[in-house]
Amino acid sequence: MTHYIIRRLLFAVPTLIAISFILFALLDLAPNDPTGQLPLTIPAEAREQIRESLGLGEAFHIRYAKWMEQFFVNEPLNLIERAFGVEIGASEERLRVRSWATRSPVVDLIIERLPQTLWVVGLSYLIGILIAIPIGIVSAYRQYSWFDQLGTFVSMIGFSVPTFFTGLLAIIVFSVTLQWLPSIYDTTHRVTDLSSFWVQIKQMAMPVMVLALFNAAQISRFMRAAVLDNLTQDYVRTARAKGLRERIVLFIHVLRNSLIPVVTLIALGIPTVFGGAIITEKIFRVNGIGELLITAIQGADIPLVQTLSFLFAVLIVIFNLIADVLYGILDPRIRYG
Amino acid sequence: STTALAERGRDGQLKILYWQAVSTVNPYLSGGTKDIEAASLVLEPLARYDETGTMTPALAADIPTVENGGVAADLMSITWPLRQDIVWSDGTPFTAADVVFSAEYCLNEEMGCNPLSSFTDVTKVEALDDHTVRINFGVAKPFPYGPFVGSTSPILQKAQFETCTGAKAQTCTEQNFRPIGTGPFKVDEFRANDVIIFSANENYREPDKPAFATVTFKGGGDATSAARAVLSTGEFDYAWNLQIEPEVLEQMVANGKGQVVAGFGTMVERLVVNQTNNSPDLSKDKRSLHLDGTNPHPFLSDPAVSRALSLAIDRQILVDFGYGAAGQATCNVLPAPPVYASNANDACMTQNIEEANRILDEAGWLPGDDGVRERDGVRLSILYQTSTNSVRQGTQALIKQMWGQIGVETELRNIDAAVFFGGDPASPDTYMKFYADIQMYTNNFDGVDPEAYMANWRCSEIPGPENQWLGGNIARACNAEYDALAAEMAVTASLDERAAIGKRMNDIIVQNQYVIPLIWRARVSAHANTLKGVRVNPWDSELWNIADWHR
Amino acid sequence: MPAAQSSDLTAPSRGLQRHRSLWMDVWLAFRNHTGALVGAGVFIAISLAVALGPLIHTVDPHYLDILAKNEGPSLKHPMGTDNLGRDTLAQVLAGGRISLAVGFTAMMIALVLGTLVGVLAGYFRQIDGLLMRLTDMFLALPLLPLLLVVIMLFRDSLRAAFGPETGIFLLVVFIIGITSWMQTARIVRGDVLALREREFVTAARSIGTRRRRIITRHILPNVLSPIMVSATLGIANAIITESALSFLGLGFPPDFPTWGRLLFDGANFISVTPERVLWPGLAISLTVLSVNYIGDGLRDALDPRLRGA
Amino acid sequence: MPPEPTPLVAVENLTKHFPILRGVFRREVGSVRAVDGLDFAIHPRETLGLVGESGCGKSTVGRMILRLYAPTAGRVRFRGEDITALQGEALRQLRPHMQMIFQDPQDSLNPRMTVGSIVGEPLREHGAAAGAALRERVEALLDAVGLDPAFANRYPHEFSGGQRQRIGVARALALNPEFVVCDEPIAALDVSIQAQVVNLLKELQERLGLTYLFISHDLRMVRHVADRVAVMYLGKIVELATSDALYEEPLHPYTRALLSAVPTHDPEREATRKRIILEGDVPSPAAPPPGCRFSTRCPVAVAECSERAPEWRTLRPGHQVACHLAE
Amino acid sequence: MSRAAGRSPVLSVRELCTRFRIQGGGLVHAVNGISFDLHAGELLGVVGESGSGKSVTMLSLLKLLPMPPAEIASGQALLDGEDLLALNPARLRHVRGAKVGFIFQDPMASLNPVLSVGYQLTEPLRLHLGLGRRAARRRAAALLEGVGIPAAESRLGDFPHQFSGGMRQRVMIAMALACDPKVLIADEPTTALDATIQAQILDLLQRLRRERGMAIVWITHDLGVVAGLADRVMVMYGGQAVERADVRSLYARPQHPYTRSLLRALPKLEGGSSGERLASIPGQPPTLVQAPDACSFAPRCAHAFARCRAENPALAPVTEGHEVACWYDADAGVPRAA
Ligand SMILES: Nc1ncnc2c1ncn2[C@@H]1O[C@H](COP(=O)(O)OP(=O)(O)OP(=O)(O)O)[C@@H](O)[C@H]1O
Ligand SMILES: Nc1ncnc2c1ncn2[C@@H]1O[C@H](COP(=O)(O)OP(=O)(O)OP(=O)(O)O)[C@@H](O)[C@H]1O
Ligand SMILES: [Mg+2]
Ligand SMILES: [Mg+2]
Repeated sequence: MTHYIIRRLLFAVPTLIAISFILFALLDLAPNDPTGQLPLTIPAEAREQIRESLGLGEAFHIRYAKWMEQFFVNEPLNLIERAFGVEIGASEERLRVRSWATRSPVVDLIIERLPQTLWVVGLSYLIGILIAIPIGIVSAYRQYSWFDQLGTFVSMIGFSVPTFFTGLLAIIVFSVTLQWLPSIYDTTHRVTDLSSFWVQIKQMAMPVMVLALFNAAQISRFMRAAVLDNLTQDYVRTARAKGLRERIVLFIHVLRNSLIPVVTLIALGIPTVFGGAIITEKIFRVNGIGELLITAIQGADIPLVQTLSFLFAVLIVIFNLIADVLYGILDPRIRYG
Repeated sequence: STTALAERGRDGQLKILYWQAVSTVNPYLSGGTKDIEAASLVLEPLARYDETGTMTPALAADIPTVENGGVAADLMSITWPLRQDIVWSDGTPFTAADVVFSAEYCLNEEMGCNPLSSFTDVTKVEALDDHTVRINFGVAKPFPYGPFVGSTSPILQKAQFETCTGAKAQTCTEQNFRPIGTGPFKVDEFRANDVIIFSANENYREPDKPAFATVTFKGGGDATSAARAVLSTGEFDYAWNLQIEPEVLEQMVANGKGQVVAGFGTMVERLVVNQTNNSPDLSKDKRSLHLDGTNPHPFLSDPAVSRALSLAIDRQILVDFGYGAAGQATCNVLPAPPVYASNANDACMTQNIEEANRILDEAGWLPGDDGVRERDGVRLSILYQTSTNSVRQGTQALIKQMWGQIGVETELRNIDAAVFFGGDPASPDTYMKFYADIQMYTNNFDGVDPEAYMANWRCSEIPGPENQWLGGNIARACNAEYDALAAEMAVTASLDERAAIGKRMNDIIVQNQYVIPLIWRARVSAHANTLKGVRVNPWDSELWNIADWHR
Repeated sequence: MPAAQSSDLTAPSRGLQRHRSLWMDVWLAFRNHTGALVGAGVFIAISLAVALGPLIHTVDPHYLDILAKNEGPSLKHPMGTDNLGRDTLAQVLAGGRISLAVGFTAMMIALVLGTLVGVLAGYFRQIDGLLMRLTDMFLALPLLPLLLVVIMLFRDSLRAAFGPETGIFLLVVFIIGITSWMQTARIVRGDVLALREREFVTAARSIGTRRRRIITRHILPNVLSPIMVSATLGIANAIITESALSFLGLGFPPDFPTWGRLLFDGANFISVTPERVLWPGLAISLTVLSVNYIGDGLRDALDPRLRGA
Repeated sequence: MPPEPTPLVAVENLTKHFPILRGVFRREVGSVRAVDGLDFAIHPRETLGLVGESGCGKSTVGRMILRLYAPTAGRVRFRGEDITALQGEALRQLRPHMQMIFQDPQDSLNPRMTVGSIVGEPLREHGAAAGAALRERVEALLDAVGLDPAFANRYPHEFSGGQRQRIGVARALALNPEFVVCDEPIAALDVSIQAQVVNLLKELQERLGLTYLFISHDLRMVRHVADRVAVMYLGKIVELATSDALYEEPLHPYTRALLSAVPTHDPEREATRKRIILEGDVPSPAAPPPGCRFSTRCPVAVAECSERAPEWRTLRPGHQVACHLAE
Repeated sequence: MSRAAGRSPVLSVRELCTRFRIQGGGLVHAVNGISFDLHAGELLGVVGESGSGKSVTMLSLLKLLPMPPAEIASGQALLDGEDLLALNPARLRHVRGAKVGFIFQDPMASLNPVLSVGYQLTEPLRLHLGLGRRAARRRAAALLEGVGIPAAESRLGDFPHQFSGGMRQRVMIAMALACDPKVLIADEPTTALDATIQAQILDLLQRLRRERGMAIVWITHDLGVVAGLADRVMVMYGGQAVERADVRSLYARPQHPYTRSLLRALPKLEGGSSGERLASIPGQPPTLVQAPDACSFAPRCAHAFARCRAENPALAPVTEGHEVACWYDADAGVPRAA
């Protein structure tokens, strides 16, 4: 197992390097320029200087190397400094990846966006899981019952209707008509007491539910399939032959086995939490990381796009690994294999 | 609330929604209206325009004129007297040094100053004393109110920005995100492209203002949902730039939570008619290039064609479809201020298909087999481009159909706004490159004086590789009479004479169909019924009088 | 070889059982799956409507009848009109053609790529590692930024080569296809790995069957079931992705109706003319739903375990 | 006992080690010694039985002879010709002469091909027949194995286990092979159907003069079909003799244990019969015990057994054994 | 039968019928009126070819079949006078594992791969015997020791895949024996195992039976296996018992043509390969889609005559303790008198 993890880690490195290169190169090809937004009156030499101050104007490979250094050395150092309040080396001198649109360090922008992303997207993922797993279990256990049929239908609806539509519908119903919930998320809201907590709940309600519906739809399908698979296994019959209660058969014998693929699937989905849910964030103005990415794309803020994309790639690779490790932890056949 | 209870911050929180989120609070670094207007809560210029277009002093004690001696008789300098009672929000006094610094800040070439055009011909800015500043020009400036008038070029605090000049300006995140100002509010929290929290500036010069203790300035989303948040759900007090189909807006207003306000400035949605040949078969060094008139457009250089195109358009339909009360049909590129508005071209206000057809018939453009007019093998087939925006695409579709009625074939193309208006010299899709026959966009000018704006149509302003495509004469029209008028305007001081010249210039552009004006557009915003004191201002920041807003 | 009938080997008598083909069996099993049958019915109805509808409802979807804007349902405009006076029904029909074409073509691309990579990786051990790392890499590549660049880079050349509509169509289809083959590849590889250890593959090798034929004759038909399921999921996925692209302004040009685009454009008018979102929304959901049910049915029908020996 | 003509198949020092890859760099840390240095010969028209417990390497032997696995060491001769190193087309040309019948009749038939195309596949692959001739030949083959030729259009899942195994036999016979490896062809079948298949195999052998390597763990059935029997334990042959000799006088303790474990269907005899119950499990072929591989479970083992590997001795004419203690 | 005479059976099954509802509305009549008695300390062998309903019969007793599609149409299964088929689920659970133990064919699939062997072993102990965690573990270790797994204590934490096939089957046996059940049902427990391991397991079960006096039902399709093991044998065909007899009597004088064919199909260990053919049973087993209204073996029977195709014979005694369901008198070579 340990060997396996190490091996996977070793493979992850070239994969990430390849991805970083592809991302950097592709985005570098994009016909955009930080000086594109500058007024036309600025002379060409000044433009050139500005480009250089933003780290452009050098050969491709040097820029790539610098970017990698910024990503893997400078920014982590900055984060450590920020977290522990220490100063390591000449922190002022360190070159940072800067957004072209705001001229501020990309990492700061990302950190600013994390709380609402985690609150809304993370919570919706969690709620989605919490809804999906029981539904999946019951659907499988009572296969072809009305509950199963309904669950199948609802989850397919949840999967097939675009979130921009469900989101808008929710706003029209809950914000415009009923006036119960705010349609715009306040990212600066702080929870200090019960009433502000209530406000937070209210403002999260719609985006979280819209997303949770979508997530739950997928996970419950998987859960159902996994439980169905295991219910027909011989060991279930053995467990019953021992005189165990159905509850125990289901929750100890079947669930353990069924959760193995589902847990890894859930782990694989976690990067999407960090990636945000672009459309939902945009509709409810949650302004999380997904929104940051789409603004960056639309504004052709290449450094921000590069960094965010690569960050997602890193997360995906890491969580792929975590999913594998989880698989091993949950499944003794692999743990001791 | 009543004015009797005149106490700062008495009305609590004000919530403003700009669907384009603010990316910086330093207007010198951004040309984006959203950024400039957000900054106008904090940073103030010497003078600004009110909603009628009249210049009013802000940080200046008075508006300098030739009459009061503030503007030199030779028009080579302007001397601004500054108010003595102003302090920055950090409590330090505002002095002439700050003004001088702000000018140097922008004039530093390495810095990439956005409102650089306001500083054209400025040679030197000097502090005559602590509260007097003189701006010297290299040429005679009949209209010397470029620098520090209006919210595009406000005054920065020297103490804060001193270390942030030149190339470093770009990376001074703290300063750019939280500038210290003299305005009614100060920045408490800035989240790029998301939200800004302002709070009332305790050191603001009027003790009873602003009425709001805090301002939440939220960004993101789209115009429709922004309007919904003000008009339908009442979550926000003010929403900006609502270019939305009128029927949708009407529905929202019917909810009774707020109202829509519009202010007509100089914005004109227009078709720019390419005077040069832009055929994709041409090589890069010929395509859409003026080449001293040797590269004319195969059919748009024929005035008959472009006149017919203009006549075939029913502008009122376009207004009804996409603008409603926020637009008026127009036949001028210079519709305002009123003194400049010409009425020589009003014939185009009504659609006249027969007349258009007659003109084309007469000019020898006859319908071919497929109904498309042609002459000598040249077909009237137009590539018509604009930026991506649902109202613009609707307009495109409508115009395409109208032109179809006079036997003109149209291919539509829309380009992402960031690319279309972006300045990348390498991109073939910018409006400056103009690799199309006709393109549509809106243009206007800051303030009330059209001189710089009208100067755009001079022959020397034709974009091309030699000026990195940076000219303003997008239509690539060259008219000697026009150039002469432009030169005359630059040395004319009298408003009446300037107006006459301006009208004449407008007529030349329109009558030669370099530009086909369509709609005079208003700035449209919405505010809650409870919000009082909003005076929508098309000449300056919409939030120019936010200090007076109250409930 | 002498063909003498041995006496103690009794063969079931001739012609007792009518000959049935594999596909007949699949169809029989499929027919017993109510959900799949309803799904197939709905899907066929939608496809027929989209294919033949414009022949019956002959209104030009691009024609602007500005005087008849924002109309409710009427005989002339059964689904009403939009704010430019375009006929909603005609647009839904035209949009359906594109959405379905996008769904189908993108699915085909993803399928062919996924199957190819999966089969190669599963069958040829030497390139397995390489291909799987490649798959991992594609899985880790973020879709959106990639999209941006690809659109920026290739929009014009494609537009020049194929015209504005076909060009974007190719681009969208290509992008959706190239970013959604990985799951199929993984599933197929897993199945192929298991299949190549099956005895009938060894049997084929012992006969001297060439590798190419082993793959096409023995491996491919047996991974059909997961491929088919991927296919149905792929169609649904592509239709949804296209609509999301429209929402983000990265899809087809605005005057080019697709269901996603119609839904998105209509969304602002939801309280003015609700039909504008109702119909395209319904069309997307019904299609995705029906295709999903078809996939469920196909999976059951193609699985010999479920079909019963 | 058959006379000793030149063997049809002969293996010398036949060895197969499957590498075990471990660690970060997937280095080879050891190997599964599935087959470890076998020598034996199969004569024309005879049936050599190969018995042993699961995992002892029987299938691996069969597959190496057919060159479905490349041997790690040793050589395989077919009709006197060394085929160990044959590759590509040359190997393909050899295929028609040696065929295989598989253990699992369900698994060895492609569920998505008709019986006709399954049986016809070798003919088409080797260009032996096409079109109408092919159809005719397939029908003749089906007929020969006792299946209705009309079944050619059906699919494997429509047949019973015994019928499926006949399809497998028909496929193996399509190219008129001389040598057939039967890899547990009856293990997955019911008792009554086993008889059908075994009868068929015997009949075909007589009629076509086939030579079989009959792999099985069912000693009763091997006794019934095989002329000579080889007993394998953990990758090695421990005893090889004619079946009469082997069953009547087993020399190796393992053979004896195996034979004693075979149930008879006579309750009287069963009641009195003494079974030799071996202790423990078969060791892993990745780490076979030193010396005699059976020493860990052998009821009669002496110290020498776990130190020195017994040599391959011919104790009686045609009866070979690898045991220090065998007399 | 001498040994059981006079004593009342521990398990008495009467006229058990089990059917499966299949897709498309059809029925599979898997078990059609099986009856048998099982006495303490007795080993009953149940023999028949694949699909003859052996497993379904036994699984029906404890309702371990998936229901639906399975349904127990009729019958009784009296365990100590209590009808198992009429028990409510809660009561039934007290019988499962406690009074009746089950060993299944495939030892790998029948153990839960993600739970430790110790856990799976202690489960019935804690449930039925109310043992505490510690006590249950001690007992579990003893059980494993009892089935011949060395160092049992240390292996409790291991997972099934860490055991070899034979050891797994021993774990299964230990689990089935955990609560000292009165009846042990072994469904082909050695079919998946090698000859020498199979011998080990057979030996073990024989010993346990002697020690504990359990009643055992042993399902197999190999007549050879039960010959040395069983006291009595029941031969099944098409969901029915076609012959039931004392083991010696059955092997010495098989009555039913099916039993005879089965015996003849077995090759003999002694005698050698004389080139003679084994007797095989021609034709196919019945499809069971119809309830039997005639002898289900008739289509494959060499002795079948008109009556066989019209009437379904019931089990009838031919000698003391030997019953057969056949219209043909094999000994006499003529049809039985009506
Ligand atoms: N492809 C392979 N890679 C690694 N090890 C293998 C491979 N094939 C077989 N082995 C190992 O080689 C040994 C012998 O396997 P083989 O299949 O020849 O046994 P067998 O005697 O045929 O067993 P069975 O009766 O179960 O078929 C086993 O330990 C098996 O695990
Ligand atoms: N879930 C089911 N659905 C339909 N029919 C079934 C089901 N389970 C078993 N049967 C049928 O019931 C009959 C008896 O099956 P059973 O498993 O008892 O046979 P068996 O004698 O145990 O055979 P084997 O020796 O193969 O285990 C068979 O015809 C089988 O097809
Ligand atoms: Mg084998
Ligand atoms: Mg069974």
